[in-house]
Amino acid sequence: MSILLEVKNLRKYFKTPKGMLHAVDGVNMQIESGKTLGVVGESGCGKSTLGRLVLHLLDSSDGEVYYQGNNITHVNKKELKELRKNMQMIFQDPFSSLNPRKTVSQIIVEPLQIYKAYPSKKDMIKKVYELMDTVGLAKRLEYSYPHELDGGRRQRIGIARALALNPEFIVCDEPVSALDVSIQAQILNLMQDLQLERKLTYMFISHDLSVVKHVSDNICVMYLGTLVESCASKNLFKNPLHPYTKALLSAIPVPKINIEKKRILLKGEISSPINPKPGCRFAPRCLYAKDICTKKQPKLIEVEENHFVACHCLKENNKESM
Amino acid sequence: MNKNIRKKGPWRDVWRRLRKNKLAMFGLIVLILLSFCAIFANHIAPEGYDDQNLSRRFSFPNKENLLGTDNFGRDILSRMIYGSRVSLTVGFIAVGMAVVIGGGLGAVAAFYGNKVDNIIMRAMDILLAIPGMLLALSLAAALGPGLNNMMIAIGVGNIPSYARVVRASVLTVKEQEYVEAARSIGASDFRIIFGHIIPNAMAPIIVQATLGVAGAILSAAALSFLGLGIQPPYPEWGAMLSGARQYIRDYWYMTTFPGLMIMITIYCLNVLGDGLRDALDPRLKN
Amino acid sequence: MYRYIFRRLLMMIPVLLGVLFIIFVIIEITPGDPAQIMLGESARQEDVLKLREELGLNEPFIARFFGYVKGIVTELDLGISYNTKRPVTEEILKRFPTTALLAALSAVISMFLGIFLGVISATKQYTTFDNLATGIALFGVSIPNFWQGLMSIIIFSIWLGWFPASGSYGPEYWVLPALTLGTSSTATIMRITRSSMLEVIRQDYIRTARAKGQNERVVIMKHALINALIPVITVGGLQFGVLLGGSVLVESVFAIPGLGKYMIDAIKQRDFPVVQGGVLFLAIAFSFVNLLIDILYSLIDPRIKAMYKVNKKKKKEVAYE
Amino acid sequence: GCSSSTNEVVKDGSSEGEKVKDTLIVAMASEPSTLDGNGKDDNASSQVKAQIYEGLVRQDPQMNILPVLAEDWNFENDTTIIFNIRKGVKFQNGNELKASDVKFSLKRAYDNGYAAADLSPIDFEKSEAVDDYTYKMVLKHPYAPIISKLASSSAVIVPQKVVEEKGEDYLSTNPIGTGPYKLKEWAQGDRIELVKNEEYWQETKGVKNIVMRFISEIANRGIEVEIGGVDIAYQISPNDIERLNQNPDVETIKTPSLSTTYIGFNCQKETFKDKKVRQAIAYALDIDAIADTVYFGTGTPAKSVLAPTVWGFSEDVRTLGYDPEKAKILLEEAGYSDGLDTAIWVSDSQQRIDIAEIAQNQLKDVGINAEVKILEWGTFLEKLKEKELDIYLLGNSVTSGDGDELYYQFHSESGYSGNTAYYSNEEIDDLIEKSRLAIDPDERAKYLEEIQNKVIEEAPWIPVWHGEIVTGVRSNIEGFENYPNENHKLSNVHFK
Amino acid sequence: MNDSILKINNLYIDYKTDDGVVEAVNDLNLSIKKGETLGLVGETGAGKTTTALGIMRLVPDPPGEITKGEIIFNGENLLEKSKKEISKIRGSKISMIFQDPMTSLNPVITVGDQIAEVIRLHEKISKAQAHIKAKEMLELVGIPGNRFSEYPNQFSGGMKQRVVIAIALACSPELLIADEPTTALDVTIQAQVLDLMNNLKRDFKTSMILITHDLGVVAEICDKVAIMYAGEILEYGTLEDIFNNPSHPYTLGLLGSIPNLDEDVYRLKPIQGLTPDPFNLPNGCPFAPRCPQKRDECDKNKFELKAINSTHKVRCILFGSTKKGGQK
Ligand SMILES: Nc1ncnc2c1ncn2[C@@H]1O[C@H](COP(=O)(O)OP(=O)(O)OP(=O)(O)O)[C@@H](O)[C@H]1O
Ligand SMILES: Nc1ncnc2c1ncn2[C@@H]1O[C@H](COP(=O)(O)OP(=O)(O)OP(=O)(O)O)[C@@H](O)[C@H]1O
Ligand SMILES: [Mg+2]
Ligand SMILES: [Mg+2]
Ligand code: NI
Repeated sequence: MSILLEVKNLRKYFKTPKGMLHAVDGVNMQIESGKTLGVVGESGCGKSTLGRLVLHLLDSSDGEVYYQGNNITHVNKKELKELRKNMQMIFQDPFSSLNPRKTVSQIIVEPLQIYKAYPSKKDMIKKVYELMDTVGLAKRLEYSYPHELDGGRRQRIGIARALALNPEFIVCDEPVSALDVSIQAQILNLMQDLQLERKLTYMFISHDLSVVKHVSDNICVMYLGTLVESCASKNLFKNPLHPYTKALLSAIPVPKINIEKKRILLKGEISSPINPKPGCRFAPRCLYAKDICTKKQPKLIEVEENHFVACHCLKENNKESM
Repeated sequence: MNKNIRKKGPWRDVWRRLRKNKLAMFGLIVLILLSFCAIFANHIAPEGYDDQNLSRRFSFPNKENLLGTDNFGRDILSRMIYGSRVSLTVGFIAVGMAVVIGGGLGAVAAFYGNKVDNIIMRAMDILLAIPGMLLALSLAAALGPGLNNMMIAIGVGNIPSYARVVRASVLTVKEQEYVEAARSIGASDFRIIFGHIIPNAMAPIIVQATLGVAGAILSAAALSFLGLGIQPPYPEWGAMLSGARQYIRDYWYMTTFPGLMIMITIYCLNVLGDGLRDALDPRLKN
Repeated sequence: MYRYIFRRLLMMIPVLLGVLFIIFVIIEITPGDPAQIMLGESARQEDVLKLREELGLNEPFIARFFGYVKGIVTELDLGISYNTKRPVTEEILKRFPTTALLAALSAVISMFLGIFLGVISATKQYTTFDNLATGIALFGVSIPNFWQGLMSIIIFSIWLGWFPASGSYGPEYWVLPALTLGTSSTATIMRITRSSMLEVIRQDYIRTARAKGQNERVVIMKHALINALIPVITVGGLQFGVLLGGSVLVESVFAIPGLGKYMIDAIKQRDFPVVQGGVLFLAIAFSFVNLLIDILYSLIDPRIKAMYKVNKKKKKEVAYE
Repeated sequence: GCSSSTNEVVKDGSSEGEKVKDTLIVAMASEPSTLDGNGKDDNASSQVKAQIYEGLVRQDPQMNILPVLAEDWNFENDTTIIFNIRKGVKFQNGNELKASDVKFSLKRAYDNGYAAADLSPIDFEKSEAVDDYTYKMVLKHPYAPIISKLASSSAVIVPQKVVEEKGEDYLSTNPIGTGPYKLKEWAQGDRIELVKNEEYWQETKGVKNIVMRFISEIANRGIEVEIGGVDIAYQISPNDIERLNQNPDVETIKTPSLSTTYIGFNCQKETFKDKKVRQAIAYALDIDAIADTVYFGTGTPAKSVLAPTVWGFSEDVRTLGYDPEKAKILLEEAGYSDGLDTAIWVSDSQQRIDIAEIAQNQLKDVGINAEVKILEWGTFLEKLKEKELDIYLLGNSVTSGDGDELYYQFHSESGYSGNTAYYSNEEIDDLIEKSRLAIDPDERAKYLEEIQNKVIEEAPWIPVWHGEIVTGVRSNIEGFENYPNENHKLSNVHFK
Repeated sequence: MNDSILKINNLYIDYKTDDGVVEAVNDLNLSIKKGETLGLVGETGAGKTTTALGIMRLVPDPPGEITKGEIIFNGENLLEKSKKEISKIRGSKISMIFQDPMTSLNPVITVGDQIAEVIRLHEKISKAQAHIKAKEMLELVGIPGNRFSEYPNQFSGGMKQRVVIAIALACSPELLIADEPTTALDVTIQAQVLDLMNNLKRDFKTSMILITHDLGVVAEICDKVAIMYAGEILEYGTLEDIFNNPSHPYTLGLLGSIPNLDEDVYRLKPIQGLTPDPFNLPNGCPFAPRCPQKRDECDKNKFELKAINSTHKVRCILFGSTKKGGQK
């Protein structure tokens, strides 16, 4: 298995009136070709920003992005346009990510028009029908507007648009979090089928751990712009090492009764990413925080094969599991 | 519900929605009638616009001259019909120009932000501070009199307000996810601005523009006195209105009808504008 | 906040310089010789030339521009009116308060009336009152100022004798001009208030207020209106600018000694120092109105206030780790 | 009734309480630009200054010359005049008027440019104040109308000392004259308040206070005098006259003015170099109809280039008359049988625009296609100076009331820009020069008549209308008279 | 049945829009006992919020209208009360927490004043006293009292939701309706808020209707569950009934759609199809078009809720529920 995408020490700071906002702050990760990398974290921890950086929808402040071994951190407009063919995105909000004034077919055909993928209009339309069929949209909907459709169908439009140029890699930014469970399941199944069929590589962003677990091969857990843990999907749930990951896992309400769950209640909320204090970002909420945690930012260390954790106090906190 | 959604493009859809709005349709029909009058003025008007007859000055509306005659004994109705040509042209083209240029500038300012925004908007502030009369005078001097130059003068004066409105509206639309989606499929800035942002930022522009037409028609009158606009005897509503102000007490019909015409036009434009704003927004049902 | 205000004031400088420069250019290309206009059409050529020399019109364009700017910067001097030989600053300061008062009165009237009607219209959406108010508002926008002015003089001064026809010698003199000037703004503000209120009424926090058991009137006045005011203030501010600039016709119809009419006369007379000074003055006034509106925003809306608050301590720590 | 002792205090019965009415409110059309006696002499400035300042002489409403600050004068020879200055006249600052002030003021008026045309024949080098009460004026050449020129509104006497001490611009806001009223307050943009000069050298019947309001909207002046907001309103719109006359509380006072509105030709344009074209146009226009339509019967359709009130006007001038057929023939002769394209330029006065519109319509009948082009006044003036106009509309007011002013308008080398037609005709030049040197009134009158006839025939101008001054006056006002030069004196106006 | 605090009988709520009539709530029957928590579960558009607004008498009118039924609160029919009477009940006896904390608070009024407002409305106490009480409420939900005079924008999402809860509980209501109170929050914050609500409910002995689409949340704090679909209740029972013995095919489908944290399933088993068009509800069982076990009658007839044990009711032909009589 080859590595399709690699991110090294990626940073993105936004200038805000109140100061520098560290949205993504030194993230390292890799995605293998044909696999799914899940990215989880709470709202505002920089998941979407990371996805956008990878796709060059935002310019990074620092760090590098490699695609198929090529450094694509700095590309010109033309190269970028070429790249976009291979890298696409599915957005979180199936309503606001579709132009309300365009019909379904207009939305799907737009990438084809931009890349002049087909010389004749007829072929283009044919391709649109094909795509609609692929994602399970009935042909009769071609002239409908997004608002006339339900969330699931809207999300299918977004997927069709992303697939139009036959990309290899798709960033899925919370593609199902706005959907009802029954529809969510339909979309997840569709995405899985497409991945198999087209050998797609996904970067799957979500805050819902159960969904991420369901779709991903590997999972990165983010906290306030930094990676705190990265691990193979199965292993993470069996053996979470970072205190944040543990809290996160325990907080998920499970639709089962009579199972005794030990809930780790975190104090406070995710703090402001503006001019963050030095040290471990999670320290203010960490139940085990020590002096060092507020002084030095922990490095991401490989503690077992393919399992990376950034925490100063691993040994003390995880005696049994290590 | 689904059966009649088939087989029709987006414009038909707008039309379908617009048709449901009775008030807007009323406005549209009146405006179409007015345009019709303007285009075929020479066939419709009972008399020429310059048929003076000093012996029947200031006739009260009567069978022969339905709306009376003016101080030179010209038929007011005929002059109003001819006048619709200039007034409508000026109103629409001047405002159209201001919308296009001002809107474009505002959109660019909002889209690129920072320096570009600052430069454009400061330039707009400067333009806003220049008195319209002075601007018109110098434009008249630089370009010479005439209908086109009058429209330019009015248009230029209106640019800043449209730039502001569009900028504000684009700023909100710009944050929508579909703009980012467009970028992610490799759309150019041009395509994003004109294909995605502007159509969605249109509602406030439509409202502002419909109001603006009124102002344009009225400014036209003022400008013709500075040598910029259409010159007499060719009629124009605004000029008819302000030219007759000295007779307002004795011959009320001389000012009332042109004034009424302006008001009706603006009213129709506004209800149509409101209707269009709603119709153009597929999210709003009804 | 102070920082912000300071920055805004700094930003005014290039704008004002730009305004001045454009005005100079415009004056340069506008036909009409002040000396000739002053001396009349049958003056002697040598007198015209002499006067041009005296007025400094023979200096090169750039020299005049920089001289003027220097005068402003070094001694706040806007020059001397060609026509009256009095300092421009003095002339403007005599007239500006009148125009400002007129504009302010109209603004107050149109704000109160517009907001009042707008709120009722919005809370009674699609009722007869709503349709009627909207209709009247639309007509209000399309009535030409001078026509309305003359008509109201005829009706209220001549026929009814309620108000004086012209002048500005007491409160009763201001009623007709302020109403005339304010009509179109009232209409505009009414429409904005209505749409803004309709938007706000649908918000969740209105539902929250109702769920508290609050009665409807309080919900509208306390919870909805304040939130709906923000766009209204924006437009109101712009309208104030329009009122300041648009008072010319009303000033001349009602013989009110304001800046608007004075400026127009100055333009006609090619009294360049007055034109330059007046435009500069109005530009400054506009800028201050805008600034005031922004400050008003932040008073009404704590969200906006938060944006201006720059935490100085944090500023120092910007260092990238 | 006029009880000279108590006329200042008149009780206004209509108002509750015993309000004393000693203030006269006058509505004028615009604001003065200066109150400096020798300064700019625009209409409004002159109308106020007429109450504050006085010159050596003045004209009465019938255009007779009356002595004012000069008690009398006599011609030592054709070019030397001795003026005896009135003794005991005090400026409003208390200083006494001296001959030196006269010398100073006349020179100043000349230098300022506003009375330059009127005073140009004076040789200021040689003129002098012989003693405190004698002023010797020396002319460069014999010049008969000089006395009437001294009545010019800018040729008034100001205190030399004040100007020299306080600077040239001082008087513009702090007028000091010898007149019956002095400035109390100038509320800029709104009104000027005058108060009676108690030290005035002459007894007057005027009221104590005069307020002169600036009401630019013509309709509003009519309204104000109608509803009693003002007592006197200058420059009433012609179409308001009838309504005002029906109102028992108001009367309108009409007086022929010194002005003539005319259609002029740019005689340096190829088309209008040809006398036949100019004449054709004159024949094509029905002047009577135009004047009547535009001015609602005020004033008179023009008979000459001089108004009837001007000295030198002659009833015997032969106008060309209305004759479209003749116009067509002339056009054909001039080579315009297929019609002629030209333009009528007009500045932004509604009446002149109206004239242009009717003229355009009438010209159409003889095959002349004239565009009407409206220009703002300043631009109009500039284009006029640059000889860019074709046919244009202007007015000419002979403020001195003497026909000698034809010199400025029709002499090819007068040096004044009053020759708006850029007309040059040796014969006329010659006649004008002769008229100027003539001293004998009859001889001058003959020359002037000849000039007028010649000008009408040559038609560089087509006179359209002789103006009329219309003032609205409340019926309880007594003693108001129109002055043909519009600088109405209010010193004897009082309430009944 | 004296201990039931709220009883809804045959409630119908319609939205009459220009495009047609949305029958948002159809023949809804519910009852809640004192101190009990009922979970109202369903997908988007099921009519959950409408039901809640119906109880509060806050259904936006127009276009909404309560067409039929009764809502008995403490023995009195709320639908028969005057506006004034209902105002007195709102906020004091019944309160509601809305879905989105970001927009449920008035941005231009301090949080303290917003809490004090409801207190002053229903309790005759002075302003100062109301402020003191509001501060106490803030502290009760875990926010320092000194943040009393801050504006909502200075609070994070979780804190805003706490403020909303404080407002709802300020007058110790007998019934609390929470409309998706945690949907907009992050999991860790959701855990905190749910914990808080659990504690408060226990302390105040409040009955509660918890509206949600997350079965996990239901499992955590509810006593009873009602599964709602297209304005109707399809299944109703205790937690055990629903989670251990889910009976209606829709409930089964819902449970099958959720990715499971404990087991690895490769594919999920979603319900096919989409929720019905609200303007055009099926004549028969609303779930019939998507139902894997549909029978012919399902398309034609509506069914009664049938009790399958003392606490568990299902509205499905499979459980022998009978045609609705008299209706239509
Ligand atoms: N264009 C921007 N300008 C300034 N700040 C931004 C911008 N975009 C994102 N941020 C900030 O960066 C941080 C990370 O945002 P991001 O959208 O990546 O979070 P996220 O993990 O995707 O959150 P969510 O789950 O809510 O989507 C947030 O604090 C956000 O406010
Ligand atoms: N104001 C309204 N006008 C018209 N239809 C409405 C209105 N409010 C709700 N509806 C419709 O009523 C039905 C029920 O809506 P409701 O909001 O009660 O659903 P919900 O179960 O709360 O959904 P969600 O989970 O999305 O909050 C939906 O079909 C909705 O479209
Ligand atoms: Mg995100
Ligand atoms: Mg809901
Ligand atoms: Ni740590």
